[in-house]
Amino acid sequence: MGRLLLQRLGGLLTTLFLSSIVIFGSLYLAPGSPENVIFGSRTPTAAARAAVRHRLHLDQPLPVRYWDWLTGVLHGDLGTSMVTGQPVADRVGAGLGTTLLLVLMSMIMVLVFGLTMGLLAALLPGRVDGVVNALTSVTVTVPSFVASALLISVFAVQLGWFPASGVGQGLGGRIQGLVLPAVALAVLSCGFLARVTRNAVRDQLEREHVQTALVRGLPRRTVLRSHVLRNALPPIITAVGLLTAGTFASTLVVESAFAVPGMGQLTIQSVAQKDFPVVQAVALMLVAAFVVCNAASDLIQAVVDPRLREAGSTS
Amino acid sequence: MNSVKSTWKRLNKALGRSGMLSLAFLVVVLLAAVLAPLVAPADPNQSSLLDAYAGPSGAHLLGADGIGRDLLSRLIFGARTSLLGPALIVGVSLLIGIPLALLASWYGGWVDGVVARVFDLVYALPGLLLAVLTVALFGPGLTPAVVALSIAYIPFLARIVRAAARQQRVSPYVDALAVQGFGMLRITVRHILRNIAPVVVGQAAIAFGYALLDLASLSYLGLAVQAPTPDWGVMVSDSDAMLKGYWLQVLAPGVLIVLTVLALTVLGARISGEKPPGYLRRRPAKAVAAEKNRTTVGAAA
Amino acid sequence: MTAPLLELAGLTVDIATEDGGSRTLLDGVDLTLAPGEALGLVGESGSGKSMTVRAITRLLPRTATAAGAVRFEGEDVLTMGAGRLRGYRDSGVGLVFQDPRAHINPTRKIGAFLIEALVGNRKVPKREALARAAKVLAEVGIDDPQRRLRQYPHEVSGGMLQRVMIASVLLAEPRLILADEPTTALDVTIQREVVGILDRLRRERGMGMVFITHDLDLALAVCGRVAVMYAGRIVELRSADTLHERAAHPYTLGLLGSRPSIDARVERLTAIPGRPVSAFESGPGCAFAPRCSFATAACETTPPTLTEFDGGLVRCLRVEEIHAARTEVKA
Amino acid sequence: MNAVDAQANAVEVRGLNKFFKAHHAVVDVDFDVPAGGSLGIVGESGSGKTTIARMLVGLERPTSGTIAVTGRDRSRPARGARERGRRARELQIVFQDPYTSLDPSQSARAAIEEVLRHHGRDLSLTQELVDQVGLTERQASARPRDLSGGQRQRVAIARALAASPKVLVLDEAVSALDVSIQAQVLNLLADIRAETGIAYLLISHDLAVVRQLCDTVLVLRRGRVVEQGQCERVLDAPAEDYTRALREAVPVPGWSVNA
Amino acid sequence: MRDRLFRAALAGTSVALLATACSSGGAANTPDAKSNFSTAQVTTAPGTKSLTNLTWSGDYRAPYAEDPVKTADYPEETILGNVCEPLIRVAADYSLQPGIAKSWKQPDSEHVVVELDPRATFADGKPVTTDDVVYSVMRNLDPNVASNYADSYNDLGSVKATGPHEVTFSLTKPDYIFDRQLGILGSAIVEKAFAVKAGANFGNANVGVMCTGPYTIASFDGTNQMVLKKNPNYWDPSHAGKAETVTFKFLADPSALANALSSGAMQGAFDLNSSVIPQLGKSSAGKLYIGAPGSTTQNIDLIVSNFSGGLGDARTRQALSMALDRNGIAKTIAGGAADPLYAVAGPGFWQSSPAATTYKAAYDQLAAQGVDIAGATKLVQAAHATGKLVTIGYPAGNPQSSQLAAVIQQTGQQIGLDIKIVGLPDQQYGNLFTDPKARAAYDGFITINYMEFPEAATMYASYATKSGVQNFNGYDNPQVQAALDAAQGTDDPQARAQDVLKAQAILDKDLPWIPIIAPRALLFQSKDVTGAPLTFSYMDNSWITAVGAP
Repeated sequence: MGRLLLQRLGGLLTTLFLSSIVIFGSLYLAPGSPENVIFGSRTPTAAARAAVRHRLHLDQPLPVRYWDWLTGVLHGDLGTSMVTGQPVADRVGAGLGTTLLLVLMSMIMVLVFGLTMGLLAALLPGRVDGVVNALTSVTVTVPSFVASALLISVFAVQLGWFPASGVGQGLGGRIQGLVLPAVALAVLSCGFLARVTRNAVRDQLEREHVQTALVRGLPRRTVLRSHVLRNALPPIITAVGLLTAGTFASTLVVESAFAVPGMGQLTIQSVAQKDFPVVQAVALMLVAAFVVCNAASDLIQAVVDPRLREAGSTS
Repeated sequence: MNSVKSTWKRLNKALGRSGMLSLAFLVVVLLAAVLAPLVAPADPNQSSLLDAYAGPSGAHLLGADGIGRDLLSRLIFGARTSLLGPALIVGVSLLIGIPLALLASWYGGWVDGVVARVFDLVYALPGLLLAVLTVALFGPGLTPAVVALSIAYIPFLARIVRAAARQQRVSPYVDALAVQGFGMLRITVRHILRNIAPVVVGQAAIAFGYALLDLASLSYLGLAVQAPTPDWGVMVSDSDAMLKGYWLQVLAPGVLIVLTVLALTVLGARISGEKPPGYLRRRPAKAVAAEKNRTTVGAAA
Repeated sequence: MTAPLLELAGLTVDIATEDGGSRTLLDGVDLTLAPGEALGLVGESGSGKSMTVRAITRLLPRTATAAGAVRFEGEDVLTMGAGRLRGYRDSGVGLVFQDPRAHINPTRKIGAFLIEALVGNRKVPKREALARAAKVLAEVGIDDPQRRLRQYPHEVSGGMLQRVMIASVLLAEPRLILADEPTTALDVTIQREVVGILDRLRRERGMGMVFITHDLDLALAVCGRVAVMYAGRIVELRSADTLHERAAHPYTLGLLGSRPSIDARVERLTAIPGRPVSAFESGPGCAFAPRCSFATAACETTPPTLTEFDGGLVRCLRVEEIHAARTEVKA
Repeated sequence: MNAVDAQANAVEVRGLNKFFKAHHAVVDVDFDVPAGGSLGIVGESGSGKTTIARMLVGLERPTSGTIAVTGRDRSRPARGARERGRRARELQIVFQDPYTSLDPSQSARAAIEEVLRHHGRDLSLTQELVDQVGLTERQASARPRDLSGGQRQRVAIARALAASPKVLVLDEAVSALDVSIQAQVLNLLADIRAETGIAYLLISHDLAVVRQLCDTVLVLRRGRVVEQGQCERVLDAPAEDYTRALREAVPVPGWSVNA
Repeated sequence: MRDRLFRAALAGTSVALLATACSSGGAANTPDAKSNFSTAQVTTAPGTKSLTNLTWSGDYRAPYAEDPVKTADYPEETILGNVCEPLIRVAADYSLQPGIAKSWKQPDSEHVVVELDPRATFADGKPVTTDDVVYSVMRNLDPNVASNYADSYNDLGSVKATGPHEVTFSLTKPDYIFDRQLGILGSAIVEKAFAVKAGANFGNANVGVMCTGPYTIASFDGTNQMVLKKNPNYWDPSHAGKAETVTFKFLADPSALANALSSGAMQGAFDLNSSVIPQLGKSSAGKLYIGAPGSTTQNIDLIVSNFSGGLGDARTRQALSMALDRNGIAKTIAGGAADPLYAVAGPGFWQSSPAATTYKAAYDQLAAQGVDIAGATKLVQAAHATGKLVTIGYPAGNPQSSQLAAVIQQTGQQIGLDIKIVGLPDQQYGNLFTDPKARAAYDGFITINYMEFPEAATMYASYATKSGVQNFNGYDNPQVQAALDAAQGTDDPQARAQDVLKAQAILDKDLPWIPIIAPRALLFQSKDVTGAPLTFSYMDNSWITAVGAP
């Protein structure tokens, strides 16, 4: 278990390191220069451009800048926004809470509805299964932006129950503002999780060891709890990990649709502005979220299934 | 005649009712895309300000958009860009992913390790993020988006191909062929690939659906296909129409996206003949598979 | 004669197929088992021997329907209420499967598996249950039972796991053990030990046993009586010590001739042509007729019944003639 | 009978060793299979018998030792298609599991023809092989999923014979079959050997099967040779305790479970 | 549901130009004539009561910096004038009013003398000195600052303190429009000591600025909101703010903004997208104001980027211009919140001028020409341009621009031109304005242009003179050059109008830019606030002081 933990941690850091090189390198090799944003439509004098490039350290060679950035990060300094001159950590920090709250709300919905639907479908074959199956078949194909459009038109514009965009003040206001975006994020994932849950539970129900438990006279409830559900957990956990990670990525779309001031919007904005230190930080945080979600799901699985505890059991 | 009938019967049996419906729908969409200039009632870019937001009528079967372009025609032409992008993405990722996956599964060992590691790394980058970053590099457009998503989809498909090929690879029939002196290339292409073809085709169909979603999301964000090119994702982003209450403008392309992806996933699952959606099988339950004892053949009916 | 522990009367199992039809897997199986008796059930694939075990525990696939009766101590298992069924499964019957690895939850420790039923069904305190489990593990020949209790199934060998499975059945102290090919996946030396333990403990505790195997010689060694099944029916039922000499059904004879002997090489094995079939594949007459060298036209159309012959039960129309012919040849 | 030089050994194995990481799977194994002869390798799981078979056919590489088939060394991996083809024509294998040892998308006929074509043999031999293993026309054209286990194993045998090898390795080739089918296949194998003079190397855990099909036997335990000799001698009068234990564990009439 | 996420940050090109002036001596310290707007047209009812907080739209993105001269776009220009006042104040009707500059005069065409208000102090209480003014102006010419208003001072010879409260600007060319440059953010006065100390970090969100305005920046998170706080010690009590704090929020999405406004989460916004008119028009939370024709200097044009391609022949350009259904475009694409535009410097540039009647007479003639498809087709044929490929770029992120591009394409088809339209992402679109190579691929591109102050001469000079910063196509016509030079050197508005119209007449034939429509000012105010201007004067100005509770 300890070895597995170390191995996953090592993999996480390696992935982050390699990703940072890829992201850093590719951003700065891109055509067009970040200082153009600052000059707007006017053509600056060569002297002014040189001065700005110097101020933004754009006149240094790429490896030097990467090294500076890396040492900065290791000292807890994510750099300075090229556009606003703020510490990147401040800019990222402002949206991070909102995005985390959004992802959390969405995943709670996904867990509640996805698991419930999946369990119902698995345990009640026939009509309930059919209905859930039909429902999830459709929801797994509804992209978050289509869901956003629908939700806004019905719940914000027609019914006026929730704000169509932006979030309010305080935790209450934030939660209220994030309900629709969270639902938009959850639609696809719910169906996804329901299907995975259904199939995982079905798979376990057909397993021989479940027959053993039944044939030993154990109550159905006990068998479900300690054999079927417990053993169905690994694929469900994998799915939750993947979905959480995917939800982070989808915030790019949904935060734009609902004007949620979070990391997703910051990413899109910073990309548009070529505010590279911010893009780099946000992209890496998204990658980290992805990797952490996957690593966490691996570890939780290892807790559930002792066979996965030996390090390197997955490739 | 007879063979047509039997092929039809076999298809029907293999795909089931939902699969056949999906196939029929996809054929219609594909035909519409290919024959767009013939079937579309109007030029999708022909605007007439007089018809702005005209309701459904004889002239415009589904009405017209904000600058009087025929909605139906835009939907039909939109199928072209909406399908072309995902087709390219799936094509490219199969072209690169299949050989890599086959190599990895054939040689195993460190080759497999390196390939799996690279897949993991790419897999760690969310496709959407990769695409957004690529757009930051090259500017918005179908090409950068397709390139980025192709890269993101390589591990998506290659992992499945690798797992399926691995299963074949350890099958004694592959050993038997090797003992017969057949080379790796011939065995992988003529036997392994042929046997995993349903899985590959099915998963490719599912990946096609998800690539369509991702690409539409990017177009919606204004990062892939650009207005005024008719494209379903772009059409959903018509906030103008939404604000003014012309829902059909936004919902029609949205529904088309959903239906197409639905058909693709249903068909894909049917073709690959698997119960849980394959895209979730990030790591096939290896431990479980390995544990499964070799049951004595014919132990029970 | 005491009341039978287990009685199957006309047990028939059909399973619904995807296209809406149904397939017969068991066709009118009659059997009785006295308390403390060991009965062998022998057959090839499709013979229905595993389905018989499942029917006895009412562990049938969801789409299967059972007709006839399975009476345990006089009570019909097929019509028991849920509570009674649980009680029957808890203390009436114990099942040892062929593949312990698949039949023991791989995510829980061996100890948890062993005491689960005791703690869950009989409210035995956990500590006491564990002590009992350790004791039974020792009885089935497992060293250091305390350590084994803390191990996971994947950490022990297949032979060891089969002993754990047997221990789990013994812990429940059932009156009937159903052993479904319990040693098929094991090496012969391990098989011998496991079968030995099973046999010894069964005798000591006076439990009845239905022992299912494809290995006729093994069944004969373990059981008092042996039923040979073919295509969902019992074709011959005979006491173990007389089967080798008195086997009367052509299929039983074929089985005996098919097995190569360890003691001598025969010029040619007397193989049965064709392949074993399932009940639903068989024609209106004798299911074995297509493979039988003695079959006549009548065999193809008239279903034989299980009738008394030479101290056993045989399902063959021509049993008398065949017997006569064989004795002639022998003589 | 066939004109095989009775003096030459079809297979000669000397000092064979195989390590899997720290696990010593095969330890200093020597044996010969005479041309046209039949050797049985017996052992329980983990005895290394299958590893030996895989090294013989080139699916594993020996850690040390030599393997020669019809006098030609094959302890190193084959280089090039020609060498691979030649080795294939020397020695073939039939695997245990009939359900996975055939390409599910290939009919028996197609599988046999593919091999014949590969070795440059006449395609008309297909029918001969189909008849030889006792497959009907319909069975020969069917996909594996429409065949029973025994029929599949016949296909696998035909496919192996299509290369016209001098030696056939039978890796538990009958142990997964129903008793009545096992007898058919054993008879078939005996017939083939009688007709073609091919040498067999039978890997099995089943002493009775070995006795039925083999002239000589080699008992393997944890990678080491325990005992080796004529079948009658080894089985009827084992010199080693392990061999005796193995033999006594087999249920026979009058066998008692509590030894 | 989104659109201006990638709104061309550069679509609105702010232009501030030098002009020459002739020597008609001592100018007034107050605007020489009243505006032609009625009061009702230029502003909403002034707020009377104070507010604790005002939440306003800071436009589509957060400012890039707090430094008033670093970037010039809607967000910066909407907000920063309230913090950093320019020397001269601009009223809602665009008239120049005393501010830090108590008065100013032009003794000759090449000198402007400014008298500072001795009361003026910075937010930290320190008085505004001539030194601060000189420093602030000279910052525009410092490459390290990289001022966006550097062009405004291209022809500044020197700026010197000529008295305790007097600063004299010496120009290298005659210019009577120079005072206008003192009313925009380029001349925002910053405290020298503070700026020098802050160095390159001046204006960064965590360092801030030190200016004289009625508000100071209380907080700015760089992304979502900027909070301004009333300056309690503001030096000019008559111009003090009514709201204690002002929160600017930045919503890229017009519908998001509309929803925020109609739900009361935000109290006001300028620069609304016309797509929200139906929703906000019905809103009960407040009122949507549509400014008068010519209420802004914004103009939407097709810029011809080279004279060698499909639009090379003036007749082709005339034909395209003749065929454009400007009325239809204004009504449909701009939702009625725009007017057809027949000259690039339309009413927005002269409505407030004393010479408005002169300008209008000429403009009405242009307007009267009407749409003439047949005539246009003939012109295209005459130019042998039928079937020629014309490539036009537009900012892809902006739906109105794409719709407009589609209409232009359609119009081209009607008159025999094969127009290809290319939606360009921000960066590429922005490059069109700065990189001649990027422009070379296109025959023209669509722009939404604006100037911070209404002056037709300056607008025309920006694209039709050799040195014009927006002369993207190398247009060079001596007659136009001469007329515009003359206009810039003329103090009398009427005489200047004559010169401008001379140039305009030629430009209407040559059409280096083809005018299309002029958006009007759009303003939404919730019921509980009032006082915001209905003209473009909010740009660069301390407009919040007028906003309060009704």
